[in-house]
Amino acid sequence: MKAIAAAGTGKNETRSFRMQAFLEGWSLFYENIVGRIGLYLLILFGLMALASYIPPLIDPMYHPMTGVDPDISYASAPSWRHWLGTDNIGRDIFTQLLTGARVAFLVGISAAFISIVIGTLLGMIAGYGGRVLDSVLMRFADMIMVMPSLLVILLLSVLFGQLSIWIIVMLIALFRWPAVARVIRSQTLSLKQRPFIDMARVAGASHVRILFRHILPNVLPMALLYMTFRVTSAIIVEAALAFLGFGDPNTVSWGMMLQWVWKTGHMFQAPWWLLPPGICISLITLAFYMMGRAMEEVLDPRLRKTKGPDYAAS
Amino acid sequence: MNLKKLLLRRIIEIFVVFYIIMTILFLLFHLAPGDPVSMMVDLTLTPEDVALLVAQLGLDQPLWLQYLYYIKNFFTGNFGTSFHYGRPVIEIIGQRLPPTLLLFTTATVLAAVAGIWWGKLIAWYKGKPVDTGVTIFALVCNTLFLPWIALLFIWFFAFRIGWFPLSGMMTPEIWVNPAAGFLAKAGDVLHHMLLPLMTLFVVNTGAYLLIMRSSMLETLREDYILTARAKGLTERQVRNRHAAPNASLPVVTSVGLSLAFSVNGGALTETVFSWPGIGRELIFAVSNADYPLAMASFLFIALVVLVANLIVDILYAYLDPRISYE
Amino acid sequence: MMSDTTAPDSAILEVQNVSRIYRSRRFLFARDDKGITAVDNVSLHVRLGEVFGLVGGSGSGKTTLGRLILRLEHPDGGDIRFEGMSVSSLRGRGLKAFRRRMQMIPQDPYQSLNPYFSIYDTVAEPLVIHGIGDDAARHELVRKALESCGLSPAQDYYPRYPHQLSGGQRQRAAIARVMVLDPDFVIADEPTSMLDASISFSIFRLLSKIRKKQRVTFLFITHDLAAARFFCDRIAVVRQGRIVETGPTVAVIENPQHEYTKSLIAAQPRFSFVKNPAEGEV
Amino acid sequence: MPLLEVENLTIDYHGRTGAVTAVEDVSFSLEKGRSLGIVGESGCGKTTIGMALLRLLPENGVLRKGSIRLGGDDVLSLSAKELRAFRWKRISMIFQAAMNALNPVHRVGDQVMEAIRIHHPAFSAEKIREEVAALFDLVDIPEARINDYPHQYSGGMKQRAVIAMALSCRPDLVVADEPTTALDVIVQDQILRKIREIQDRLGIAGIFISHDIGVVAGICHDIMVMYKGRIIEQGCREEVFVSPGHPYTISLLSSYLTIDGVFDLHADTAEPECIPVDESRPGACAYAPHCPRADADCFVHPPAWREKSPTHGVLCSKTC
Repeated sequence: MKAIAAAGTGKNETRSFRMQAFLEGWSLFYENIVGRIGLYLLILFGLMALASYIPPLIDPMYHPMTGVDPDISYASAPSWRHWLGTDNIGRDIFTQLLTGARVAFLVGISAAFISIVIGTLLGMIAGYGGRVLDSVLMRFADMIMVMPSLLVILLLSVLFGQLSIWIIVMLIALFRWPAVARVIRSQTLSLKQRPFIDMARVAGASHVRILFRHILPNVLPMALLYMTFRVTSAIIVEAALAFLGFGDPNTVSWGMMLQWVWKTGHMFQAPWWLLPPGICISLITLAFYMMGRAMEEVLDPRLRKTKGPDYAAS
Repeated sequence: MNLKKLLLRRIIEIFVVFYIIMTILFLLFHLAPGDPVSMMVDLTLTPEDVALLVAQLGLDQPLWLQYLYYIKNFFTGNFGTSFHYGRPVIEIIGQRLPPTLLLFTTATVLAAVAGIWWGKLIAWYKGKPVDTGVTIFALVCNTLFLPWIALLFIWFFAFRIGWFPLSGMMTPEIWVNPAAGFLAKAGDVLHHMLLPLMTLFVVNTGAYLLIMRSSMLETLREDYILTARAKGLTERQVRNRHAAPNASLPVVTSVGLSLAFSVNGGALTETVFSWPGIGRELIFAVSNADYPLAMASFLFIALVVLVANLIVDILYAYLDPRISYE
Repeated sequence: MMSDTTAPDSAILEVQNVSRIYRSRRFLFARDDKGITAVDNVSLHVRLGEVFGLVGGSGSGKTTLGRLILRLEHPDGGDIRFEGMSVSSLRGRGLKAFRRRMQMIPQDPYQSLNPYFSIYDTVAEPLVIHGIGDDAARHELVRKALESCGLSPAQDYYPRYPHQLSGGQRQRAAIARVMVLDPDFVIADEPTSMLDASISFSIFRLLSKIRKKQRVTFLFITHDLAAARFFCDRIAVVRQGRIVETGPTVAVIENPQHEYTKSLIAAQPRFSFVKNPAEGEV
Repeated sequence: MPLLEVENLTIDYHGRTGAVTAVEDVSFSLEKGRSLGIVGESGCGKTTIGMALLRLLPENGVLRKGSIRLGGDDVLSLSAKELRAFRWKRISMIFQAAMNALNPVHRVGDQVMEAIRIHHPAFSAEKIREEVAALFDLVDIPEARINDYPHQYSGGMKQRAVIAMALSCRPDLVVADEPTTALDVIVQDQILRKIREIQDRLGIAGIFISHDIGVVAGICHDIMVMYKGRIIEQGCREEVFVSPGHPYTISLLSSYLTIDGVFDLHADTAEPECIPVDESRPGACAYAPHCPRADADCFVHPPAWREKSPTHGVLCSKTC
């Protein structure tokens, strides 16, 4: 089928809807200053995460967790040896900061991905299934949504004892899907009203075919958009947990760095220690959020334009 | 009128949701591997103490009976005794709830009102440098990591320039002094509250501003806005009478939806500022394995969120005639 | 495919006392309202090979009736029989066979094609679903369908996407998708109401052509009495879920019995100032 | 002197990919108390003209050329304050999709009163209330419904309320953009009759914009047919219907289905819709690619305006 399609006219109007939409969207996105800043910031953090593998190779003293500068046993200010100074037992803050980027990406993207998958599937099923299934799923989603996720996870941490980073990821994902499900459900509901779904049914398509061939491609852009928002919230929840002392003790995250400054009482004495992790958490969430907002602005008018002919002949 | 019916329905819903939350919590804590006592209690207790505790908590009873007791205890206000304080949990909750309500309500209302107000104004400058600037600033505020900005505020406003106390809610000297009047006491609380309030305000307002802005832009495309302009209204009249009331509806909804999220922030703020509220108490109880206190604190926080949601719903119905006059 | 033994006036579709009531459903809190009766005890039959028109205003229930016949919804009462089989009892394989024979031409060409499907995929999808032919045979069927609907050369349209076509072209593609299955019965729900006048007329002509060539039975749903006059053999006038009048098109329009039909005809735009509008001889 | 004079109106829309001309070199005039119908397919610029009369073009719409005069006043040179006083008092508008023209959070009566209050600040509250009651009476809405919210009205009632609002300041001219599109045939007929009746009674001039030539023909004295931003035919309705001059008008009319059959006036109906064609050259006749009469000339040279009668003109170089 594809081969035949490709045999058509070779003009650029043969580009698929997806491709066309992507190129159009990309140019709109790139025009948007907010989106561009977000993108650059993300590239910066990506480089940081990649660079985090380098320092321990140079000298074991640069290991973010176990590396200790043998000459330093107090929180030292930035120096040539330690670009951002050290913490109170002589660990290199710059190395910790790089590793934190890795953890943030890991937690943010994996938790967001899981919650997007759950949210999209449940949202599609609820919206398409309707009736009792819809009511039950959405009531359930509402219930999770009115729970303050950070505090619930805290409470649950009692059950797990010590939280490992993967349990944190799972818990965040489990408590952050409802917003996605709600959006995807309402999208599915409006798609279900669109005649092309009726047309597919009239043509004899099965429910599975309709869900995955007809509805999924149409809700996917929205799901991706929500993924960027979920990434920010996952990073924030993980950082807050670590800040409160419930993080994975085997991983250095920015939240945990902040906890160390705070708990060791260095917040008034060691600004080189207090500032970087906070700036990083704030900036990485800002970056994802900005990307998301720019994407939203790209997606929104296009969704609106498909409603019908514009009177303003453009 | 139908508003009453709506209200009744929402109240029943809240009861159902709350009941389900209670039940899930119960099941989690009682069906999880290992019994809660061994999870919560530190190793210094003697076996006799543990046995006593087990009996005290009713953990030797069959599960269904424990469940019934659990429900009954909630409605009779009997949450047991805090391991840490050695006092009835309900007493502690009673002390912790008012400061939370004070801080949280003030912060939410202020942030929502300011967000709606500024969002309305900024929507008028769409595409201008002011708009881009304010949008980015709001985004930055909204994504600031709350505990960190709280620490910075303490460091700068309390530690460096000393305008505000470092932490807490009251200065003991004033409250012990019998001569201090109501005004002095209220002023003291306000003095302590300003910094946490500012933290929450800075972080929350941005989100509401951005929602209001995009909601305004959406509303301005409506035909009735065109009609209002065609009628000869000034831009200001169009904005205040025709655009803003409609545009603020989605913001009200999102205030409701973000309440749970703001509660997270509230708990963090309370912790950093040592504000004696229920969020800080929950975090404290979890850290100290104070099982009865943690459970009860959580249930009350959930209740606060549910009731706040109800209030938002009522407000919405009041603002949108399509709901109250169906 | 069509059985030639059936007498020309035998009914291919029978609708017997069908009702459909919309109730607001709520989980936990059922409303005690009576609901809205969209279709109220409607009976009609459509004869093999004819064009039957359902005429009514918005909210008259004509679209709902179409959806009931297509088994997109279930009636709350009554029975719909397609060649004697009860439509609502169809399941599995029987339903699929029914879907192959009864098709729908949609109202809104902007909404009725999946934006992520190329025109080839759109038209070929029914063939894929019903497992008709191999790739080469499908290719041939799709080409024929597109060309018979005025989209030629068909190859030019294969790789295009709906947003790259004009409204009229989209509607033609939607019709090609329907005709590729060679259905016996087609429901056309306001197929031109979203199109500009001159384009909608060309769509009418296409439908007439198809009808003559392929001997399809049409159920034509419209709000426009003039369009029904142009296209239908018999019509039923629907109002508030009920049929108020039915009969041969010319008879109903020239000699209306029911008050509603009369006012409907009176409300039609007329051009009395034009001395000699052509007498309808189409 | 005519009430409304529009001359050489040219309007562009600026988009991301450059400017698009939506209305090009449009001139027409309208006498007091008469009504003009503007017909054309979606996107032909008819709505844009309506918006321009009230200076309500969207931000990206630029009026490049031309003038608009109402009763001798130059509309385009009004100051912001004068413009506010001008709007509704001199020209009011019934918008496309009247369902959305009423603000859902305000009572219908209040929205009508608001218009009166702005333009007659001296009126007492009592006087304004009387005016509104009279207006609602005029459009047959019971007085008891004045204080309802829009969602409590049916579609036809909303439309009538919008008409009442448009008449509230007794304007010289009412512009109605697709006033009945979403309505039922019967309701549409009632509304059109009502508009016509009120217009005659109060002596208000009207401009009716529609894609449906039948709607326009029923209520207008004059008809103006537009295609891709230009007027291609203009004349009183009898002239346009009986002896249409432009091939586009002919195709519109001959594809118009009436209850008595088809308007089969001319045999040469074009069916070019599906043939993918190259656009004609800029400046040349935009309809040429679809036109059965077109020859090579039409694709190159701009079409000429031909007067068939003092009141009837056609933008086409070919005579039939």
